[in-house]
Amino acid sequence: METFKKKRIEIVIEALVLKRLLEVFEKHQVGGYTVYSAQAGSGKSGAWQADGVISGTSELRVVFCIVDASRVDQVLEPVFKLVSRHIGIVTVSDVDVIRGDQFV
Amino acid sequence: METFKKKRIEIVIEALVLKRLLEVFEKHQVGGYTVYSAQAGSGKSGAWQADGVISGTSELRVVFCIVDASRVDQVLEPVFKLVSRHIGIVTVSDVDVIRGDQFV
Amino acid sequence: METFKKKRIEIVIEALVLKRLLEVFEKHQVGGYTVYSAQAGSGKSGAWQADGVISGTSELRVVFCIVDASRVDQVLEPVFKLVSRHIGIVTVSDVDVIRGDQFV
Amino acid sequence: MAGILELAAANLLSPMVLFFALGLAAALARSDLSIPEAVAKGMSIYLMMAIGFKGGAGVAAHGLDATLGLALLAGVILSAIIPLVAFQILIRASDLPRVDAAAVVAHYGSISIVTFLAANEALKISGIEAESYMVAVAAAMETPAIFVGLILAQSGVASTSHGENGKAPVGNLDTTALREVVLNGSIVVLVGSFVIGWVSGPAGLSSIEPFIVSPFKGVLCLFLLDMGLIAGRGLRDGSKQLSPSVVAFGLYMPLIGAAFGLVAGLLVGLSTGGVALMITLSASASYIAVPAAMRLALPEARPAIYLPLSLGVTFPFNLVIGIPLYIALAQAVSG
Amino acid sequence: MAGILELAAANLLSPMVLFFALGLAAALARSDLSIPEAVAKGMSIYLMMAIGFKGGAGVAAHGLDATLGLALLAGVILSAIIPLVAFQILIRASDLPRVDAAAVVAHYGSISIVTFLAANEALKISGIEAESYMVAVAAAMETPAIFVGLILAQSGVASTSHGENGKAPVGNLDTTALREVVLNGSIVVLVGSFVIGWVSGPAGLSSIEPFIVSPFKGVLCLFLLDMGLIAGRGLRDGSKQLSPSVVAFGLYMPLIGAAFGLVAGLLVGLSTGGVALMITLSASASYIAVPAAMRLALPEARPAIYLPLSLGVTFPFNLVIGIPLYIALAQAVSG
Amino acid sequence: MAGILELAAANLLSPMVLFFALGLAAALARSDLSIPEAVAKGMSIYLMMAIGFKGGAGVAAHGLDATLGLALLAGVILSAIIPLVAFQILIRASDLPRVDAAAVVAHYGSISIVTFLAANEALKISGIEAESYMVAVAAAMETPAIFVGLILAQSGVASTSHGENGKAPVGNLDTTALREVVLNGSIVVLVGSFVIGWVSGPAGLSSIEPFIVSPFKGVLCLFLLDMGLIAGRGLRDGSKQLSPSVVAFGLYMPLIGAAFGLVAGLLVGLSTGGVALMITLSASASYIAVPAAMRLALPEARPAIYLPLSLGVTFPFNLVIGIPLYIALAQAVSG
Ligand SMILES: Nc1ncnc2c1ncn2[C@@H]1O[C@H](COP(=O)(O)O)[C@@H](O)[C@H]1O
Ligand SMILES: Nc1ncnc2c1ncn2[C@@H]1O[C@H](COP(=O)(O)O)[C@@H](O)[C@H]1O
Ligand SMILES: Nc1ncnc2c1ncn2[C@@H]1O[C@H](COP(=O)(O)O)[C@@H](O)[C@H]1O
Ligand code: NA
Ligand code: NA
Ligand code: NA
Repeated sequence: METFKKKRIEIVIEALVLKRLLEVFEKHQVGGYTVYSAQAGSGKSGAWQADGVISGTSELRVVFCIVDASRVDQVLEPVFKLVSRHIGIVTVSDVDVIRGDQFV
Repeated sequence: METFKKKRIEIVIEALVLKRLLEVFEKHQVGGYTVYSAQAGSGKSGAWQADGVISGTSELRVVFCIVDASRVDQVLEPVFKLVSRHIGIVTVSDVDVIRGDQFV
Repeated sequence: METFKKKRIEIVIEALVLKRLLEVFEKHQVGGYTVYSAQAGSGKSGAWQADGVISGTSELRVVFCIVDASRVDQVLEPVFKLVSRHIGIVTVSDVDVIRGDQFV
Repeated sequence: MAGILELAAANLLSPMVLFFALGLAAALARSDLSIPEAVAKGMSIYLMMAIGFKGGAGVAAHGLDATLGLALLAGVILSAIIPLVAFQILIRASDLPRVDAAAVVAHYGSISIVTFLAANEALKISGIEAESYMVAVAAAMETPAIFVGLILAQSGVASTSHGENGKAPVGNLDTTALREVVLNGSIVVLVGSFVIGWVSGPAGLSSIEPFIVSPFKGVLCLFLLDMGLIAGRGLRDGSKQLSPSVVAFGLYMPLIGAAFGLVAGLLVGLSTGGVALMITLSASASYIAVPAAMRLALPEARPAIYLPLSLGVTFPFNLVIGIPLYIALAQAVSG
Repeated sequence: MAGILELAAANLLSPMVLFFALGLAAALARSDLSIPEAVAKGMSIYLMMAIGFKGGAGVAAHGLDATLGLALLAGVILSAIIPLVAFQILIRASDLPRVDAAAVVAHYGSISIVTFLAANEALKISGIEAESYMVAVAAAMETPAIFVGLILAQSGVASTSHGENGKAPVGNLDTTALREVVLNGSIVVLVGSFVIGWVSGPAGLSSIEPFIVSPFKGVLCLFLLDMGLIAGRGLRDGSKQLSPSVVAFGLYMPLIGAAFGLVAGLLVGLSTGGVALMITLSASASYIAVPAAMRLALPEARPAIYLPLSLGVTFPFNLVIGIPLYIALAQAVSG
Repeated sequence: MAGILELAAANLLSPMVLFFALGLAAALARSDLSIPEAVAKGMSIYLMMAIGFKGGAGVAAHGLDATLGLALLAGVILSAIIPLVAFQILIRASDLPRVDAAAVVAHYGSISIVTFLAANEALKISGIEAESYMVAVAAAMETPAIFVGLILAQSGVASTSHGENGKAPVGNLDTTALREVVLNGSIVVLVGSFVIGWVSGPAGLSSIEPFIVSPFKGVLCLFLLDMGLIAGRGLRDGSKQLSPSVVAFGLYMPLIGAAFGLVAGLLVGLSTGGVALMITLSASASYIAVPAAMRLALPEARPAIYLPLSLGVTFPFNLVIGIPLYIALAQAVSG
């Protein structure tokens, strides 16, 4: 099948800040995204684990969005600005999609 | 370590349709797959969120399977046919694995 | 934005063995990782599903860590040794990150 | 008349309605309050198990009423006829495509179990008894509407814009999907618990009463908090897609359904409480079994129409205004 | 004899057994019914907490029986001996590799807490009292079998095809794994709650009775629904891997274990109820602590053998047929 | 004096404290015991709902005390003043950066609802009544401290090393964050349930009593098990980051807060029970609303400092030693 090259931006971010990240997406007209829950992790800020926690403080979410390569920088900049103030990381990778017009 | 090049097909699909997707996998003898739950998302069909929902209607799942490049098209076609009737997306990317014979 | 090339190691492993995997990470000074729960899957060892299960025996976790390409082999070897004794798989792929010094 | 208003006022200030309102308000104010999915599903299973078991144990205790068969039959017929009527109305009153209209009306033929539970509680407060097998009637009404909805969609597919470009035929309900619809988890728990309650009888009931009877209403309140949250979220995000004519349908259709239920309840010869429940079932709209079936068998229909309509418009209408009205109606007519 | 049949019939129609059957049927019919993992785990913790606390409070209330120490010792010995006997049988009766056989028999030396709970409820219905410290005996029997199983696997490793190609030695139970086995969450809650119940006594019990006593049986029913679902799924997917001889083992081994438990219970001098529970513990097979330990320390053994065997064959056998039989046996012998 | 010791001993051996200790011990021993996140959140919502509803129903039953307004006002003032005092102490006593110190003291101005619940239970055991609106005072004390903490952080930003390299200004509480802080899910449930309890009154309460009253204490025990696990994990991982001077602050600060609460309670003219609760609220430190607000508005402050301090040091101190002390204090002074 014919495929089109796109970029996948993946962000790990603390759950409490997710709302703001999604607002950034909306502002920059990201066409779609998917969020899932991380269950544990470790990084500069130490290790954490979601089980049993009630404050939401130490929960993290993973968000990925598929965008066109031409728009990566435009999205990446405000996302990175947000994430770098908080707990989290950002990565970018290559993916192929089937309908190119769906991911802009 | 020596590694082998394979393809990773990742599918976001509404939870109710997961069973059918796995039937497609079985029919096309996909050797393995992993499913996890998305917690929220947004796309052409609007935004959704799993928390508190009781009907299962607005839940989505993410499924990935590692297959040999030679089999991508064969799997992709029926998968894409299914997904395009429902809510969801399909992406393909490159991965390296250690035991090549494990992912056919 | 300027980005740096790194490697993403992703491991699917049975939940009970997660602790040992993280000990391997610690021993090899992996700078960070993220864990999430898989909900269902299938592989050489058959199909499984987490719903309703109480023993933890048939739960799987997905762990990914972003490391520098120079360290992939060093991490991969003990990880693969652990995983190959248990239920699970290992894949490696390319990602770009913004702050290169963060992922060593 | 004073009776209705009093009942309505009492209903409005009941913890059930107030917790629903709290959830609605929290969602509209964009609070981050949310009930974990697992807890919501757990409560849903609990409610099905409890109501089914109590119904079955009731049948075991009071014996089988001669009207049970008739009531079940009436339920199946109502579930099939209401969508047909609703479709004729909706297709004229709104500009929804046929596929969306067919999906919507399937919800109105089927039932909302939480509305049924709330009506049960309201009856209890008013000291009115009802036939315990009415929960079996509720179960019988769950699915027929789905098939009617799918047939309506099928018959109209050529005339819609969705089916044109060579896609698979809509309303394609193969045997796999059929089994999935009929063996929907919540229906299995409801019917299974009814049978278990019947078999194990009052002795069985009393052994698990502190779990399924005593805390029941409290759990229902917490569940209604969750439903308020979901309804509020649905209204917040979905309000753009719901035209005024569709919203209006969500408000008057329950009354039309209620009229059918009233007639059926009287014909079958139910008690006052039974009539009130039959009206409530007919007036209520599904938000579990039918949406799931529509996603499987009619993916072309937009959930952003039918979900907020059922959960955000008709459900609160029934909860707040409908239930006291239906009880008053049943009392007036069958008293 | 009429007594056994009556007890068996009553047991068969109890809500507990019927909910298990509902789950089993739903899974075999491929219904999408499922209990969320978090809810299942929450119920599991609740059951451990409740049974542990009640046992401890019972000991505080009735004082320490002189036989407690003996009963604990008997439990540890049974847990260690039963796997040895079972191994000799299984290795002859089936063609399972040694590693799989060793893993299987470890399950039969250990215990199933839900079987124990169901036996407790059946005793209550029959009006038979039992020593409250039997829950401590249950806890004591959880782990010894694990070590015996690992030793059996170790001794046989050279002769299996799994250990050949230079892999790490099987049954490699280092101190980390040892701690994980002993500090398994469910054992910690069970033992911890027993101690807390003991320390806080009847006053403590009465303060949380509406949480851990009254709704207990209802929660157990819901939990059994879940176990039915899992057992059904296991049988559906795993039935190809279970040979008839292995399935047969899952049916006669509980009876052999029961015989050991009977002798031990009589030697220790337990009451009729206590003997019935000792038999039940010996006859039951683990599906929480042992599978987890096997995955950690004996990953070569196939869970597709031992899980469906314990959960899908032996557990239902004990629930439906075993428990009334064991109670009748205890009554006949120690009455 | 004998009274205090007796109360302290009874408290120490209460199921609540023992379950907390079990969780703590399990975490420190690295057991894999954990309460699923969804269950923990569900229990948290349940506790808020129950305590709010009971408080509201109590106000409906006993009428509005003239002191309610005063008590609310006192609560707001305490919540604002305690952080100011605490900040002066902490900045001198430790070498924490201003931003971290500001975040820490915000926790001590705000309150811990579980500490409040435990104090309520201890009062009940001692047979001491308290004003039912104290839960409203608890709600009123949740947030003012947050704003004071942010102002303290702001005023000190130039002098910290964290704010130097051109980052966004700290303590940047825009209207979105403001709403998020005020509409925090747990506060919404607490206040909403209070209002619902008030509106639906004793009749409403009795209809859901078997859910929100009877099992309450048992759920609290299970919740404390979870809090023990989290506290233990926090101490295990975070102990390196907590200097002795900061740990000491976590132990003496509750006593300073208690003194403020005592004075305020007496000035307002509360009953003995009310004074004890006012002391407890002032002495307790938040671990839900404040940490969440700090992550949003003051991400520079390290959660690895304030979370284990509040949950692992001050919470157990209050639970084990503080509560009996505060009750004895209230009795001595206002008796
Ligand atoms: N561009 C995207 N990036 C990541 N996930 C997406 C994207 N588009 C859609 N999705 C996911 O796929 C689901 C269905 O998409 P759609 O069918 O476009 O509504 C969404 O709810 C998201 O979870
Ligand atoms: N080809 C694959 N693609 C994606 N996930 C896989 C694949 N093979 C195995 N897995 C995952 O890894 C788990 C263990 O695999 P296995 O050890 O092969 O049974 C499976 O249950 C899946 O969750
Ligand atoms: N190298 C890494 N690989 C994968 N996930 C990471 C990595 N570093 C950080 N993370 C994730 O991002 C979270 C926050 O990272 P940090 O801000 O570095 O503490 C961690 O808790 C992990 O879940
Ligand atoms: Na209806
Ligand atoms: Na046994
Ligand atoms: Na305070």
